[in-house]
Amino acid sequence: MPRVNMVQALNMALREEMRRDPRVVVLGEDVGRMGGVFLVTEGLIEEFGEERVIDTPLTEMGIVGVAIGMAMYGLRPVAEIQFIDFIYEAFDQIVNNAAWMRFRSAGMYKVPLVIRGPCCGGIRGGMHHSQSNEAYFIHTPGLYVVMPSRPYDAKGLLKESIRVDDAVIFLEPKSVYRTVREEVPEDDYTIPLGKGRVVREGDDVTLVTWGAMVYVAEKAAELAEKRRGWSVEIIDLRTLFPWDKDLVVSSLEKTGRLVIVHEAWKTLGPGAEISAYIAENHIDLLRGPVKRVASYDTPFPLVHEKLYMPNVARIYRALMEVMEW
Amino acid sequence: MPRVNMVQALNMALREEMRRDPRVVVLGEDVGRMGGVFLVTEGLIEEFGEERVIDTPLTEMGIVGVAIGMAMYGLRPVAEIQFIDFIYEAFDQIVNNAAWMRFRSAGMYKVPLVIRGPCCGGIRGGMHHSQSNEAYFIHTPGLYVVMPSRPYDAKGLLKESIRVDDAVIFLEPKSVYRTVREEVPEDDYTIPLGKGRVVREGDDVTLVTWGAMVYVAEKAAELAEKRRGWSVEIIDLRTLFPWDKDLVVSSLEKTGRLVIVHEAWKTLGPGAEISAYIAENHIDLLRGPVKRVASYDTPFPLVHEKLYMPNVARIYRALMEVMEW
Amino acid sequence: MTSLLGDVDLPFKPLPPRVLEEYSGMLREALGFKRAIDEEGRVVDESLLPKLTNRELAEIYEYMVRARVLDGWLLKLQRMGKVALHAPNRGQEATAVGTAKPMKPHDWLFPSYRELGAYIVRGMSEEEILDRAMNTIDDPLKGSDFAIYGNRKYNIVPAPVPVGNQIPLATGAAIAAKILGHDTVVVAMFGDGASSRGDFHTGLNFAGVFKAPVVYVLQNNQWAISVPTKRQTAAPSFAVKALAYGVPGIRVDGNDVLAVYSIVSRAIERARRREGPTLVEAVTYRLGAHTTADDPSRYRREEEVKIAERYEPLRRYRKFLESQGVLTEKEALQLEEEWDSRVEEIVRKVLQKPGLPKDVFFENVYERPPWVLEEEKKEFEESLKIAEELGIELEE
Amino acid sequence: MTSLLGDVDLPFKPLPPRVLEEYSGMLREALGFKRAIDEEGRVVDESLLPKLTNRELAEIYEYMVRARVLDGWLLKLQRMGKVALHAPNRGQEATAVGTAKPMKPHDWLFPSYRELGAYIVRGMSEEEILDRAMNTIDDPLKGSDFAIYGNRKYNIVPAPVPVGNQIPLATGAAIAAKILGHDTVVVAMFGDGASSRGDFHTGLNFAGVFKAPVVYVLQNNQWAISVPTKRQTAAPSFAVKALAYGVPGIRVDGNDVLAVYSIVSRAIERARRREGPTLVEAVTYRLGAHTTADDPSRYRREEEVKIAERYEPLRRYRKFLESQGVLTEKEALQLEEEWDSRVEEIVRKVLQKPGLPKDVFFENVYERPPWVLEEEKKEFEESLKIAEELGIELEE
Ligand SMILES: Cc1ncc(C[n+]2csc(CCOP(=O)(O)OP(=O)(O)O)c2C)c(N)n1
Ligand SMILES: Cc1ncc(C[n+]2csc(CCOP(=O)(O)OP(=O)(O)O)c2C)c(N)n1
Ligand SMILES: [Mg+2]
Ligand SMILES: [Mg+2]
Repeated sequence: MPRVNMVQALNMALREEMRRDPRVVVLGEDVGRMGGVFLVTEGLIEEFGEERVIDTPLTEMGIVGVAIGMAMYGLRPVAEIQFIDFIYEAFDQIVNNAAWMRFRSAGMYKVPLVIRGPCCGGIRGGMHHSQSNEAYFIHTPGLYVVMPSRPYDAKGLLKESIRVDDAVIFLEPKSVYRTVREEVPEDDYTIPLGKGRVVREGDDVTLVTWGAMVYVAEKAAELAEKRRGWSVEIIDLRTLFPWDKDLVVSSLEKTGRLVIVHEAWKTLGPGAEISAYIAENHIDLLRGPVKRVASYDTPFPLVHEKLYMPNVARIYRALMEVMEW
Repeated sequence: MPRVNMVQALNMALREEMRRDPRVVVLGEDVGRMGGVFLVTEGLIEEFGEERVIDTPLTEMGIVGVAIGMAMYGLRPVAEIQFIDFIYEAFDQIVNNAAWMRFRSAGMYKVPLVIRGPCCGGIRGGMHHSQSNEAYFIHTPGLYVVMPSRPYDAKGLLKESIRVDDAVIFLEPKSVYRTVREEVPEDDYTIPLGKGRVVREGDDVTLVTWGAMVYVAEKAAELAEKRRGWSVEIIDLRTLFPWDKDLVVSSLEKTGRLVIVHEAWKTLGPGAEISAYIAENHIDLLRGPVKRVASYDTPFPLVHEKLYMPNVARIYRALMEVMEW
Repeated sequence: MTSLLGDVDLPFKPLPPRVLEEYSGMLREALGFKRAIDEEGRVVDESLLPKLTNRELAEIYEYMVRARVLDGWLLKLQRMGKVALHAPNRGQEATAVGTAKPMKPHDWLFPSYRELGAYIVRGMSEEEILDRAMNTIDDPLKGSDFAIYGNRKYNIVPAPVPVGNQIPLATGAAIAAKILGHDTVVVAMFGDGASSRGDFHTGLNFAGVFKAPVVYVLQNNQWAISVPTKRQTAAPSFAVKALAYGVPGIRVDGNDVLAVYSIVSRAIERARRREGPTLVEAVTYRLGAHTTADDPSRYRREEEVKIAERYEPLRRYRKFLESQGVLTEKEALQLEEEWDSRVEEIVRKVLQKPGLPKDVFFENVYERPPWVLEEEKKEFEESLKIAEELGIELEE
Repeated sequence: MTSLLGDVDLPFKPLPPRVLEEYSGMLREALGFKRAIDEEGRVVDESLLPKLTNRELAEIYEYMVRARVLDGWLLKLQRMGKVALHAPNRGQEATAVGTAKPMKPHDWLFPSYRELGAYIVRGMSEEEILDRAMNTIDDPLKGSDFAIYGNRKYNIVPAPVPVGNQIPLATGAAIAAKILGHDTVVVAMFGDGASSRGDFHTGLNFAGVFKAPVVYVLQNNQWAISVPTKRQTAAPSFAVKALAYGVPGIRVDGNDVLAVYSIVSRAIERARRREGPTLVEAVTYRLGAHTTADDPSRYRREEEVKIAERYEPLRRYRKFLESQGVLTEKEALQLEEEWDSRVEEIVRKVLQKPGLPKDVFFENVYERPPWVLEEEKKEFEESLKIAEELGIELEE
């Protein structure tokens, strides 16, 4: 089994799916000859040609709108948004057509489309190369929202996303692209949407997170264990809609304490839904407050991003607050 | 004091502000000669002329983008989105420029812009004439989000929104436009953003809501009082970002029970933030679960909308669940 | 665009003269005005008379009649409170029918909301349209939005209510057909107002770059609700906008069904030969209100409408048919009466049908409903029970 | 567009011949190629030589030199890890300087991210640009985004990183200036890639309809990262896109600073006279990488760049200046050395400056921070304390 990074795992997924199914096509800015600014689509144009690996004009509205039409007609497009921060021009197309075409047409037309792109901070990318804007899509009925944290999951989830018959927003934490390597099978495997995984078992407090924050949370958990003896269970949600409530609830049944960590803005970030869901349906399980550690409610800054995003100190503080309540 | 409906109150606000400040201009589709499809801008073109009451080409991206430029240059535009459901084309402009220009320019440029339009359901308007999409804007740092429920507030809040030096998303529940009349002073008064109001006092449970749902909540509260003797305190938030947490918390101190009712989709609807905030900071106040009654997570349907939106039965059920917990 | 990639012909010079020539030709079409017959039904351009049999010519007329009759019924039903909203088609029948007629069944149509004639040509029945408009149990779109029609059976994609966002979809479908080696052509219809949207821009730009087999039919009916075309654009025509994308644009009399038929059918053939997209501007006039919720007296003069009536498409085509011996005035008017009583009967039938089930909106959100929707559906069912227990009517 | 509102002249006829004439003229400009001097600095069109003194001509050269020198330093500093990202300007100095020079101080510029020359002409110092690029305590934009410059002092609005979304803002500012009766003109600069965005479409369309006093300078540098112009549009020029909006478009040699100056200055005057907007397509070439994160060898041939070097703007302008007796080659090259050592000194100074305060990002979100941000700031301060207590370095 090759040890690969996330970029390579994503590239494997695309290549395998394109080989398996001639209807799979890739489109976006610079995805062809250049192989994408992060090289996720590297080598695809050589293998599959210009008709299936399509460099497009510079417009996210166009990329997504055209990809929706392709998907309705019978292709299975994977549209790259160069940085997910640039997706807003496509918002009308995503909401009204990608998410709602099935409903609008009473099931007569479907949109098997993956919109993928690098997200999140940590590379000193400033306001427009760092955002975690998954909440906009989680709030929109009709979409799946996925964010892998490691190469193995990236491959399995992307393959599954390509096969699902609804639109999927597939977010790739770019700070992990080349920093984590692991063994990824060359076989055809998929990971079902909607299933999280336990990254680290623990008894005292459940920490729900995803994407690059999994690694920061691990550091904070280790520190908490070492310093205070607290045993932190970490769950990587992997799919953000629908999120794996069974996994979270069963962990909570054990711990009774909940911290949620994400890079999205705090106000109405995804943590709000998880917390509210628990307060609505499982408040009896809670032994204390539910704390959210999230990016502050300001545009993403170029300077001091590590202070702005959840960091070990901020997570540690939240753990203190729930443990010492 | 004239008894007026919300359309008239909004019209008064625009007229007064345009008289007071020559920098206030109005733009949008059909706002001029026609006076807007709901007649909110009726008569303005006659009084202020074509330069200040501007019929635009059919593009929300253009309306908002151009209005931002106007605001930066020194005008105080009020941009109408004919139905707020059509705002998605403008999303890039709203996020990147309306919300973030102040930050992007380190305070050198500001965007004193009001984006207003009819929102919400209840008139059998179907998917694209019924949405409550405030959550997208609440999640976006840099914006104010406002939704009045009655003519008096509509006037005072719109006037304040026009005077604020940041961008405001001003949502008008169209089902209330002509159904509620009340006395509205012809004087110059404003209502500060961020302040809710108690619509109905009560001791047993706090019900937080806004917009047209205030009236549905009142019916449910009366029914609950009559049938079960429960005393429901209803808070109309009026401003959705920043929301009036002091008012909610002080009510909760009394009741210990919380129900949130809104027309926005449930998943990551504004209720999620309010619930999560309480679970984070005031869980000790809670005597039971926090229930949210919201529109279901499907596109807004043309048929059976009253079953899809929060209705008296759904609110009653939520009250039962918190009271009988 | 001077080719650069793998080519060192740098663009620091004027464009070759053939480009100016080609574009001058395109400009003439984009600023011209094609018509086969004038407003009195007299032939003015033989070359634009399609080669059709008398039977086919009569059939075209019948489609226009059916569209007009149904339009009238939808207006009536709206006033009766049986239809939520209707966007009157009157005056635009020639464009709708002339556009749809040359399409093959396997071609795809991405329409807008004012094209009854096009739906009918493609096989949609009056009954289906009324089921849709009244959201009966047989509504093919299951109560999902108003004033919108579509059905995969006829390769008609349901129009969007947000104006114009079907345009890039049409382009994408056309590119997909090309990639898959199908000979499908895609046709998109929209209004003058839609030309201002970002979707128009990206849709046509992609079509130009990828030579998509798509035909755009812009129905310039002079108004976008209360906004006249001169407020929509400072360009002298809408067809000229195509030139921005390397796409031919052609301005045609949209009230002349024969000219529309000829021009659209040429554009379809061109697309079918995979020679690229075309934008057709069909100059027409919205004789009615924007929708049943609109009062045009607020913004346009009755006088204008009166004059526009002279250019109305049915009358002139009737005159043409009579002059050609295809159909007498009497036969033509009889056809109208016939369809009127047929539709009356259908209306009666449709009015009897039950509505859609209460939980219909939980369907077709996802292929497989996620747990969130399942939990919500449970809440929904409970709330219906509670309403019953409380004895309250939720839908009043 | 045939006027309709309050006018019964219906459009069922060809457009008047004067429209075709006018548009034919516009087409020639949009497909042409204006240049004052050729790539050897020889005058080829006297009418495009601006009436400038020798001193002014030399000053223009100096601006171009300063842009080039600073560009080199920014590249160097990026490689040293002192600057997050830089978008090289090399080869595009003539467009930047030629566009900004005819502007008045009170005119507004909405630039993009590749216009060092324009910022310098408008008064931004090397020090300020370096403060920005290195986010020192004096960074006028306080660490808000990378590779972006702007300052209200010079009426330069900070460019957006999302390509092209400044275009409608420029239109709006211009309309506002007109409404307020100011004689301000607005200039917007952007690339060939930006022309594909919805913002370009709506920005130019509004400008046409409202006759906004705005000049759009599209820098066609042949590439949008790895995408060549022929993939961006099937139109033969970018200037021709203006015609879709009733706006004149004119194609000019963007490496000829004199032609750019003349054409932009005419467009500015036209706007100042309130006669409407203009789109100027400046044909140029991006000699460097897209940004310091880019490796152009992945998508373009070195050979192409070598040929493009022959058209490079400084060399040819230097030849012109020498031929006119304004500046000798030697003087010109000396200027470059001079600026290089001046900038070196400034770099040294800027490198010494402290960075921005840790809590800087809480500023300028709202005029008055709402309670949400106040609570978050408290959490932030506590977390810094905790980090200290734990002895962990957060920013590693
Ligand atoms: C994006 C969007 N904005 C606004 C509206 C409201 N609206 C409905 S139809 C219409 C005018 C459309 O004009 P045009 O495209 O010319 O089509 P026509 O109605 O004339 O057939 C407007 C503004 C809408 N449906 N969608
Ligand atoms: C909306 C958006 N999409 C994608 C990007 C990524 N990106 C940055 S620059 C660029 C190419 C821009 O090309 P062009 O407009 O020609 O300007 P140039 O870089 O050539 O000066 C792209 C795709 C972006 N910044 N914004
Ligand atoms: Mg129209
Ligand atoms: Mg470029």
